[in-house]
Amino acid sequence: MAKIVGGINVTHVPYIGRAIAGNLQQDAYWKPFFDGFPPVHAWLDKVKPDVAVVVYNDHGLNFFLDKMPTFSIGAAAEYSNADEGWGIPTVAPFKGDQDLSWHLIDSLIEAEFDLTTCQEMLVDHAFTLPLELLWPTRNAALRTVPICQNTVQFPLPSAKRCLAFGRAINKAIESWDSDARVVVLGTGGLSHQLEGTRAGFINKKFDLEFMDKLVSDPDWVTQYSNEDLVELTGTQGIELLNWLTCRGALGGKVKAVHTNYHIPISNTAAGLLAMETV
Amino acid sequence: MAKIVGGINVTHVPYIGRAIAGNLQQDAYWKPFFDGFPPVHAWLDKVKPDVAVVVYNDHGLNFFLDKMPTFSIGAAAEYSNADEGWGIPTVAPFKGDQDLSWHLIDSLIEAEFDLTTCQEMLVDHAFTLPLELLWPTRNAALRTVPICQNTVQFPLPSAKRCLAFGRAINKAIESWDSDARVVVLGTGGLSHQLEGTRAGFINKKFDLEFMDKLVSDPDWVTQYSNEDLVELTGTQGIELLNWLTCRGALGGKVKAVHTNYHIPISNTAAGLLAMETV
Amino acid sequence: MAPKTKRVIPGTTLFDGDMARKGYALNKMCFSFNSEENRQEFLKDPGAYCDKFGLNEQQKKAVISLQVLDMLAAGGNAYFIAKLGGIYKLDMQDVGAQQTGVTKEEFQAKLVAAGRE
Amino acid sequence: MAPKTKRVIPGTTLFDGDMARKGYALNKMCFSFNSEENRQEFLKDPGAYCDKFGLNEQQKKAVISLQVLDMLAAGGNAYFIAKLGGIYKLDMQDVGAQQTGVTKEEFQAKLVAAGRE
Ligand SMILES: [Fe+3]
Ligand SMILES: [Fe+3]
Repeated sequence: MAKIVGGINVTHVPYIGRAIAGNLQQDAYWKPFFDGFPPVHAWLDKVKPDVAVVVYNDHGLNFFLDKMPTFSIGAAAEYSNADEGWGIPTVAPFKGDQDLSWHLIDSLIEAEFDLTTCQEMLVDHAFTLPLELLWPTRNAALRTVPICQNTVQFPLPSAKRCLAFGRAINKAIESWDSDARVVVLGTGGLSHQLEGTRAGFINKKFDLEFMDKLVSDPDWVTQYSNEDLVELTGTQGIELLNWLTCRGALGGKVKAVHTNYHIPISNTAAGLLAMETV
Repeated sequence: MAKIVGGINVTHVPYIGRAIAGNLQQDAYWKPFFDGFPPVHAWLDKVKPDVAVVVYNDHGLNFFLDKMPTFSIGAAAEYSNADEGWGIPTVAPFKGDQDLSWHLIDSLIEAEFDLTTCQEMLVDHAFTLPLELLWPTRNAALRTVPICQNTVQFPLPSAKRCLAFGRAINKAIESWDSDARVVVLGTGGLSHQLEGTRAGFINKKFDLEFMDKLVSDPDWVTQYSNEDLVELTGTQGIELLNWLTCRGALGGKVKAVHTNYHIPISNTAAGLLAMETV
Repeated sequence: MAPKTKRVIPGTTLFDGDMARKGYALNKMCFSFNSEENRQEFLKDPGAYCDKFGLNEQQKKAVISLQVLDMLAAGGNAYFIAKLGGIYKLDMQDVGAQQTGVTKEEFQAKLVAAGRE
Repeated sequence: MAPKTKRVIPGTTLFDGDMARKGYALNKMCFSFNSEENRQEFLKDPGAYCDKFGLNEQQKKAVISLQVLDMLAAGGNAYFIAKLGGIYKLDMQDVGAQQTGVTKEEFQAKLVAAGRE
């Protein structure tokens, strides 16, 4: 059976795309952010995942409001990035893992998650940038499965539903008849708000507690409604739901391998949390 | 609060479109089928619904396999029909009910159904023909909400999941702050199989028992897996899942108002079952 | 990876992930037949139209010879294949007869008989 | 129908069904800005491009005057509006400064301060 080696939660601000393209990693603005990654690179070198399951949210590239799924999953041989309209560079396609995609689809629909299945799927910065950050030299052998959650249009799935979804993903991966080593990513957050007169809102205190609790007691998050989470973390801070699903996918106990937290990248509190399954 | 007056389950074979367009209702081939409807028309005249919630499956008009939802719901002001490629006439658009659509979306996502929401949606023969059959003179005041279930690509939602989905629709409609009278439709079936060397398969015995049990004990259906149901009713007979969701949406007890069952229309056992809430 | 055990239903192949994956290009081509313009383009040169959608040889051969069982074996889905059938004005009883190796009249008689049981 | 009671979050409007319904045409136009060709067509005649997507007067005025708070009030979604911002090379700190009525430097300073708390 497949082995889940651990999970990594990481911010996905589009602006990072320009820093990577421009090689700005050691500039004063970017250094505190990019310096968070080498310990995670070292851990990935050690645990050597073959597949990355990436839990993220689309920002209007693959999905429009004419067909807006709560939970969707890719089942393609390859995933292309494309022009998102805000001027960040388009990166090369990523390899899929159709065996795992269909195993997840079969398992998750049986577990009563009402997926939208995507045999073609464009992946936006929320999928590509975390992979670029975690494998700065492209790992051409790495296979991927995109899992997309609606954090754009209310009503969103609740924290409770996302954690249960993550736990069902855990069961599914663990029942996959394969010798693959799987890492799960959750992307976005932490606190930020792009729109309205509260634009620029950040909540360091909550973010730090959230990162802590995510490791030790993820059910803690489910005390909050999505309205609570927006109030606490901003309209885009709610992307922490992707972190929660990723955490659920790691199963019962994990230990933190490395964390980093830096304010600001663009308008965002940039978090990084790598966890190993125990 | 809104009132659910009852529900109607009815076949949706594309071929019916040609019979309606050609005024063939009294031809020998069509008469046993069309003669099933006048008692249901009389019942509709009595219960006077303002809104029809239509549970059906798309056959490759609005959805392709690039974005294939398990459960989707329309939230548009109007729903257009379009060319489906098999030469049946295209009919005029149907009016939406956006208040009910969004109330359903809010309620159903809270109840942990992972909907795909559609602010634009083409509706195919499985939506249009039942409405044409039930209101042969177009009721221009009738508002509609399309709810679409995947019966095309396995894995499909289980009978158990569909019945629970229907029951959640029931709760949602009953909590809708409106004086509207709502009828629920479930379309498709009954037994038929279009493809493979078993094409033409029909199971009258099962269909008749199914229609009976649907009224008195819908949970009876949940003893069957979807594979069982395909074996019993054919690859397209599985559209009976739409009937089951419709039945769930009617709540606890119903009484049959009228039934009709005729073999064959095209390759299909054509069923009709009108139920009143009690 | 060990093959999953699948439910066997006589004369029937479920359109599941394995089939959906195999048939994607074929079904995508058939989905394009919702448009009259595309249907006309197909009719002008079926082979070129198949190539445009990246069909493999098995799929292309099945399409050009209009063999429904072969299209199904190549991953075709019944609903999408029906759109191709529509181009040639084949109805569901033509398609049923072809797949079961009987005449249309025989196929229809079998359906009528099912109603008498 | 009685209005639902909604959670009030200061300085924040949730993009919910009511907003999604109100803003559909505006967001659909902004979704089209994923294509460079469409961005160029918009720039040639923004008013005509708005009309093509059926924007109402409130939406059109907000787009042409590039007032983000007005676009939000007209049902715009932040992610889709950002694609319009991209056409004018506005980054998220320009947009944040505009909405909060401060200079970009002041907006940035506020963000940096949030990291020191
Ligand atoms: Fe984001
Ligand atoms: Fe059908």
